[in-house]
Amino acid sequence: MISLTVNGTEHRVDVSSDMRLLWVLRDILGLTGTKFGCGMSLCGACTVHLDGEPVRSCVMPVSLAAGKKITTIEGLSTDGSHPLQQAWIDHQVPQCGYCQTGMIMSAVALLKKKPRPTEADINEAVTNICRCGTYARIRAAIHTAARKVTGG
Amino acid sequence: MAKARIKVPEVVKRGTVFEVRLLIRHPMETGFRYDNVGQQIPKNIVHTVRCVYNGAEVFHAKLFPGIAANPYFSFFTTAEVSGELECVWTDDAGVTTSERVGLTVSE
Amino acid sequence: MKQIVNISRRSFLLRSAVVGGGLLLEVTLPKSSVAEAEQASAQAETSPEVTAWVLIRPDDTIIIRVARVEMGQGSFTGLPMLVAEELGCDWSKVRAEYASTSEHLRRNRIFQTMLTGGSRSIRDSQEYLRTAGAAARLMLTTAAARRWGVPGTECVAENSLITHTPTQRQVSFGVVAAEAATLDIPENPPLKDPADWTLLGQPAQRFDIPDKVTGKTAFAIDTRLPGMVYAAIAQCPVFGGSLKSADAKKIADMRGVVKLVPLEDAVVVVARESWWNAQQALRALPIEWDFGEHSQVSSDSILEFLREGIQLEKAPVSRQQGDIDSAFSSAATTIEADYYAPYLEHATMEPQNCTVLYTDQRVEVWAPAQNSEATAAVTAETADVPVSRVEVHKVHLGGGFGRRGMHIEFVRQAVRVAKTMPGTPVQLIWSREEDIQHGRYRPVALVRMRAALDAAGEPTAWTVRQAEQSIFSEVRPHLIRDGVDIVGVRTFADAPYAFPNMHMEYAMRNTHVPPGPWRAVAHTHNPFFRESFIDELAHAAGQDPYQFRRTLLQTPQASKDLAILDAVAEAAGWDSPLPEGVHRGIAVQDSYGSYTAAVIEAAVNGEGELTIHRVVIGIDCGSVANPDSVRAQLEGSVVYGLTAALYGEITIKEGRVEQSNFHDYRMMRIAEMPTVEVILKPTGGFWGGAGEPGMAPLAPALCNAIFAATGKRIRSLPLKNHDVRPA
Amino acid sequence: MMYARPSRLSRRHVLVGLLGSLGGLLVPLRKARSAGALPEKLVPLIREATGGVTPQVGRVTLTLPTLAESGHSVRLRVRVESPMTPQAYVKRIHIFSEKNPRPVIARFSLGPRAGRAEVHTRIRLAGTQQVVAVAIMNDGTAWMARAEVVVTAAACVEGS
Repeated sequence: MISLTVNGTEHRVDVSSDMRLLWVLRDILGLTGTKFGCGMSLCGACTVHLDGEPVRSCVMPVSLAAGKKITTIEGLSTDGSHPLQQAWIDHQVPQCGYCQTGMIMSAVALLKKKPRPTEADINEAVTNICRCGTYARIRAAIHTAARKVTGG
Repeated sequence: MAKARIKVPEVVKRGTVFEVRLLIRHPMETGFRYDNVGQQIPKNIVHTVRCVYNGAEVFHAKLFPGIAANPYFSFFTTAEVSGELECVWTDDAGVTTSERVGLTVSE
Repeated sequence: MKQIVNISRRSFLLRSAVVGGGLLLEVTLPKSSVAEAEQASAQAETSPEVTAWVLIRPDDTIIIRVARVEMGQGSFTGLPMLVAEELGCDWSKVRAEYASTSEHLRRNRIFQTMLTGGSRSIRDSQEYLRTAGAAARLMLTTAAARRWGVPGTECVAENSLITHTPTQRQVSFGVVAAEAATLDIPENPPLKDPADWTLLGQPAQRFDIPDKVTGKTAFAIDTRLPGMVYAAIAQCPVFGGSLKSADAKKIADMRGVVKLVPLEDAVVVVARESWWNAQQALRALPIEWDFGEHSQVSSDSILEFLREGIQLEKAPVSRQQGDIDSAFSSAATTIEADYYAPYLEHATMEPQNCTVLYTDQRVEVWAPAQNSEATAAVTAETADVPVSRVEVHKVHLGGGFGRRGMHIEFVRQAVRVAKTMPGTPVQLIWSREEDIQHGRYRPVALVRMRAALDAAGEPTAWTVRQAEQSIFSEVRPHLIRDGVDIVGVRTFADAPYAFPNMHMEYAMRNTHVPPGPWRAVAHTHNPFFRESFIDELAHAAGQDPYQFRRTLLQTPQASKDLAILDAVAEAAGWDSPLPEGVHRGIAVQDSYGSYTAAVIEAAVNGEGELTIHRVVIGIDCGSVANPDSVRAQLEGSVVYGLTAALYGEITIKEGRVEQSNFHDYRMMRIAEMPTVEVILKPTGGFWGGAGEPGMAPLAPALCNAIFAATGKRIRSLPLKNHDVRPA
Repeated sequence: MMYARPSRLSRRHVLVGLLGSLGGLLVPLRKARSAGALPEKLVPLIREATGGVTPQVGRVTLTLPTLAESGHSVRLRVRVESPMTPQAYVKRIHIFSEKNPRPVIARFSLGPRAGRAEVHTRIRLAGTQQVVAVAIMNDGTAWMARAEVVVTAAACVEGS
């Protein structure tokens, strides 16, 4: 049994310790907002927060997440009211939308560290892949959310 | 690989109608397809199928390229006496092939 | 354990059956369905179906059905806009809902087609959807007029309210919807003049976006059913090979393993609890393949094969005009060049997957497929059941790009597995490696072009020899005419340029690598070839590449190409000075009924590092439903198209694909995103596509900019293989 | 009613079709599906097959799936109501395609010994179209049935 705290709720899961966190979230806990894209930490569709740090859950053994605070897109807000989610809607960012939950989780982690990120900060922090090519709007949405939150 | 498969019931009661299933292995080249280098593949289809039951024709089909590759047919005939069912087919290359199956008719 | 179970469509199907026919139900329905039908009947009372496309509730909520699938292009919103414009409803009360595939089939294909592809969703359905909206509006105003006992012509509908003009009496759509639903559907209701549109042509917020930012959107891969098991698949690495054996005993004791299902060319491991278990077991499974006859094929051998096609003395003719021989013999300058483009894989972010529940009564399917009728057909054929027993659950797709239109083998595989376990839902997921190594690839192509210029630098002749794999010779042989793949020759055979003499030939060269329609199909590599070569001619003639194109586009047939070229050149400031080291390239192309052009500004430094500063891309797609969606499609095309130009390459070694994941099949990321300016120039009077046309001008505009910057002419893609240090 | 009804199915048909599918009565819908004019190009071919006799709709049941994926191999079953006696039997069954490059698909010859006038086969269909079966009886009368099959294989390419 492994104890996990996901979005503030404690879960005890009976899985092998090397099972990747992504699959525990998706298949055991039914939290399907976190996506499988590559399985090799390359695309970022599976991004969640571990004690506030963005991690690629597709390569993270669940045992390493035990005892830490895990936040998934479902834990960001219950109603899409997080400033980044709002900015994502305002800028009509998603196309197919499959990568966007991971994108948002990367952006949330960025804004925590750098409330007014530069272009270079965004380039460094948001390395997720979007095949629909929504990057320009992602960039704009991050700046909008940053301005709103920091009151600028 | 067998050139064809004929399926009939193991034993049929005399006077009953039974199903014959015939599967022929043949590409049924339509003449509309192209090979890897864009050359049209010549038409070669099975154009005629006949089935003879103890010498009497019980099924005859004239076929065109609209029949799928590995032509399959199922049809019916009436059991009379034990003997042999023979299917014969000919393709555009002039090749005639046949396949037989024994048939046991009970009283 | 939390279960997220997709809502069953069963009640929805019955709902439409009982409209106007409640009496018959009691005697006809099987007993088990009566309770459900009663419940559905209650719903039907509250959601009358005015037409198949429009349901209106008493609270004035309007439900507009969508037959095509949302895969990012925005048609889940754009299609309802077409209906709503003519319906005269309050857009804020409109909700979109997928039209059920089984209901569609039972009702004689009432929703026309469910295919999503070819940049066709809006342009092919705009007329019947606008007509459907207008018909529903007439039925609503007629119902209101009857209620008031006044002529229908005195009633108008706007903002979901019907007004009797002389008396100013009003009634809302929701109040008269049930009556309207009993009326006959008018056949040719008048449509609005586009000048009077209030919704179409205005940017609208997309219906699907709010749930996509919270993770609530359930893609096919997110289907969760009680008791579901997971399946992982390994397909024979060499195309055309087959499975010899797989030793199930070796994985029998691994966690969760339920069974192994061998297929002709693949093996599937089924496991409980998680796809992780299935995939781990699959990795541990000893598999023996029969690689078949193609295990020696390589990218080099394929290139040799294409060269043979170039060197053939003659090949089937795709275009002939004038006399090229005399034009070449009197030419002052002759230019000849060979161009090459590699295989490309789609790499949809949502990998191929399919969930199937097979029972004796019916087969339910959740799949990320671009045509739900095809999903139903494949399911019925594979499960060997009548299509009336198949229920396809429609879901948004995590990308499509042509990968999942004609080729939905993952559905066939999942049905095969599920049929071995009746009553147990099975979710098959391909790993990213399977996705990249078992795609349906954009075909390889090698093209030789020659052109003649006279002493004044005027182009007099153009020849093209394409040696190319045909996408359609196997799957749609009727698209091959006299040896010419009529799709593969587009861009050349229909080029708008006014060369007085032209001769074009097509040498089909099909390999064992499975080809497929990749976003924009022929209109990705062919525009790269053509528009780069035109650039070569301009330079050979000593002319400005933009002006050179203008000269060749002075015919009535080319007027829209010319107009969009001019619009983009103007927006980009073609003649304005650029910062030191920055250079421009330009290209134009019509495709999918639309006209696009692009100007790209790029710089190459001494180390050969390329920076793309600015992309100006313009489109004339005639008419526009949701301009923000068209804009987004062009922005997205820039990324998809430039990713291919910069990095995109699938290579073959020992008969198999060498790339396997995003580390060796690289994608553009946000750091590489240039500034993009989208110019929308809809000139009206026609409807063109938007999802694919933006792809065409990108690679050539970029390579033409690189030539301007470095003097190096890029004749093969991707750019990562080239040293672009200035000569 | 104010407006003429278009080619759309009547509600009654739809209703019957829907209920039918629940209760196993598929017949009305199948009829609805095959409604519409006989493809023009088949008319002379059918006339030739029947020796000039105009076939009547009925006695022939033609079963094809509503949907086919690729059209490469589509199951077809044709059955003709006939006692199959030396006095009254089916002589031939012709299968025609509306849109294949060759409209004649097959011609089956039967006789009273068949006992049952029923043939199954698998056909090719180049796109969504009608398939027509015409049965010629020994008394010279001709009967026919039609079915529409939607072939779903489609690309991002048709047209422009």
